[in-house]
Amino acid sequence: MMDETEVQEAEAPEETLAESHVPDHGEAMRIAEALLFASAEPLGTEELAGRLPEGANIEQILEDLQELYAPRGVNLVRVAGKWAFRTASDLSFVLARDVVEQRKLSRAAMETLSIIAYHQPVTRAEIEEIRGVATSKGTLDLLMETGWIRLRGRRKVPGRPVTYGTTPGFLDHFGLDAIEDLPGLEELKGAGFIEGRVPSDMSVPVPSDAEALREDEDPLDQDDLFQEPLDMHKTEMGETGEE
Amino acid sequence: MMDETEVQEAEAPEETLAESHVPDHGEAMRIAEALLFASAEPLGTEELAGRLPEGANIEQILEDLQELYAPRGVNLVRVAGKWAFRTASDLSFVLARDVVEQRKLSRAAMETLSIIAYHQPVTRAEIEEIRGVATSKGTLDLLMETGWIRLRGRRKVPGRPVTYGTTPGFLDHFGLDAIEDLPGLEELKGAGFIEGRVPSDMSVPVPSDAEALREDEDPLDQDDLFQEPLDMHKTEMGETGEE
Amino acid sequence: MAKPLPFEDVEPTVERGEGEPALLVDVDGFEGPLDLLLELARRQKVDLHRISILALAEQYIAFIEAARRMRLELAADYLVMAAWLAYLKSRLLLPEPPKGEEPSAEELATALALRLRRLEAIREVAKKLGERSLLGRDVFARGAPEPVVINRDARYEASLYDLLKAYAQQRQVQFNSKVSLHKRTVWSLIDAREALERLVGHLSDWVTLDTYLVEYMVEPAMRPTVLASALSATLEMVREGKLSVRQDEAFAPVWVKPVADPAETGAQS
Repeated sequence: MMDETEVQEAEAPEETLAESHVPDHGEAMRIAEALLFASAEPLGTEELAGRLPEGANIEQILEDLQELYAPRGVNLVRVAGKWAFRTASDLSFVLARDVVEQRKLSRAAMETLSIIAYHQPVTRAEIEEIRGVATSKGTLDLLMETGWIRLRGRRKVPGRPVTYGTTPGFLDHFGLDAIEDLPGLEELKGAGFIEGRVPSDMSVPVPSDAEALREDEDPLDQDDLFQEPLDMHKTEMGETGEE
Repeated sequence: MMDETEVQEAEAPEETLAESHVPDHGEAMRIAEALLFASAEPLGTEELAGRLPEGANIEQILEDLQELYAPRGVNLVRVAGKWAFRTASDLSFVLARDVVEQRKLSRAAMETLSIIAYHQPVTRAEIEEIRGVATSKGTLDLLMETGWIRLRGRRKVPGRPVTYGTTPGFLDHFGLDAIEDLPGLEELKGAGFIEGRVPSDMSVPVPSDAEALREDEDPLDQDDLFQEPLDMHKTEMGETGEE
Repeated sequence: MAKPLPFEDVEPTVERGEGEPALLVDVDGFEGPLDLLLELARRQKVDLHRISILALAEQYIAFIEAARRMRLELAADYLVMAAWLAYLKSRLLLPEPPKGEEPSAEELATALALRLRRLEAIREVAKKLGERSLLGRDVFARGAPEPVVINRDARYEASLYDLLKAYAQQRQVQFNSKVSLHKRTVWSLIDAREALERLVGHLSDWVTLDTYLVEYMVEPAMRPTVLASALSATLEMVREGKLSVRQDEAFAPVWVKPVADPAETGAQS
């Protein structure tokens, strides 16, 4: 027993995920954990970095946390380019009971939302073109209300129709890191359904929810912002949070 | 990197708390974790038990979870006999956000400050005498809040009014090396701050913010220090900055 | 184009004056003619790439006619589509005229097929999107987010320029206004009385009042008020029996002397 103790002391220090890298990596991980856990909203890398100790390796911390939580009931996921803890998706069956009457989108609304997501920036006329039926104002209003779509700008064509796009809240709700992660996007592109709309000499023929307007978009008029203050507010919240 | 991988693989399998006891103890732990995370309210033992798989050992699960999260940035805590995840108490600082609000001083405050700077040590009555208007308590409180002025002492006259002076923080903010660097009458004229006819009997005192009390000043009473704890604190902060 | 289409006379009967297009019949729950066409195309049980537009057009027209026989009110959209399909059908059946400006019937048919495939594709992805693990349905965010405590720290901003300007301006203004509104300094009766009581304690013989008051009259402006108040106070103290006062002639100095007996009490100051 006695001689064993000496050997024990000479043992190499435990190598855990937390204790490697910089001296206070473990502490930085705890802080990141606390921040992410406490917040209902996803946090951006910069937001996190600003609150972590000087010199913390934010990428490594997030990677380690993601690994640490991967087998747990709560996972660290990347949504809309930000980080958030979410309950593990395989446990939805236990949690579904908590859902306070999740309003299900109508098929028309879901289709309209999809068209906006995959074809953004897109005008109402273009949505109707694809669906072959008039889109009621109610559908767009409802989608605006969800906070998943926003008015982007106005297309530089006669009539200057408003263009629609998705918000970071859309990505968050559908568990997408970026708009490029939309399911089936590659197939749609492959079939030429995305390219079809954009003139070949125009910008990249992929959906974009980027903040910056496209070449064929004008900024919204001041009036547009006042017409739907609630919606615009939501969108802006999501956007500013990105920084 | 390459050679490291081999070593990693040879590592002993991780012994986690989750895999012990009943076959699905780990799964029950995950469920409890998700439930506790997603719940808006702390959950009671019975509430949890009702949602966990049949036969789950709720006490053991909670104990294991508590142990699992004890060293982490988020802890499982018991509140009012129920259970909830909470940010580790030693990390509460990370949830505090400091917002710096830039505020401009009112003209009254600016004038009062300048009189204190030039005429210190000066009493409120003297400030009022120079300004020709009553000085509100709010103005002086606000100036105390800036950390630029401090209570110096009490004038040895009936009523023992408090004397005000500037702090090192004042010099710091206004980029002055010493209070004596405040321009005199001639310099003020030269710089165009005083225009037109200057009254012959108008003079500008040579200010002094010396630490030592003047002959006509008594030290502050003990009470003065406690009356305005916040302000005194700030003032002291400013002073320590000098060292 | 050539012959009158069977639906042209139907269209005007469709109610639209009410401004309530939603009330018009949604044929069997189809969302518009394109949706109906897509459903019919699916019934061909072939790949949409190889769909026969001609067959599709015939099926659509037959469907609409059946609906009309059942006296269903059809939304204008459906009738317009039926008319267009009838036109397309006739174009497809007739020999193609020499290439003109208009797109050929083949091109129109291809465009329609493409539209159907595009609608089908977007339906597909919409379904996939809805099948994802949705936040609030399948995955959940923190139920009780811990609020961020906001510590507001007011930082005051002021420049040396502002400071000097504020000082110089008010001093100048104050000086100028002081000249015009000169404050009257008054030696009050109380002041005079206090000074006299001190005087009484030190005196044993006659002294002119002026000699004693000289220190209070350094400023010439103070002279009248000091004299007036001192004299009043003197007379008051005479009445109380604390002082004796005499004046040798008009405008001569006023002499005062404490009354002997109560001298001790007067000495207190």
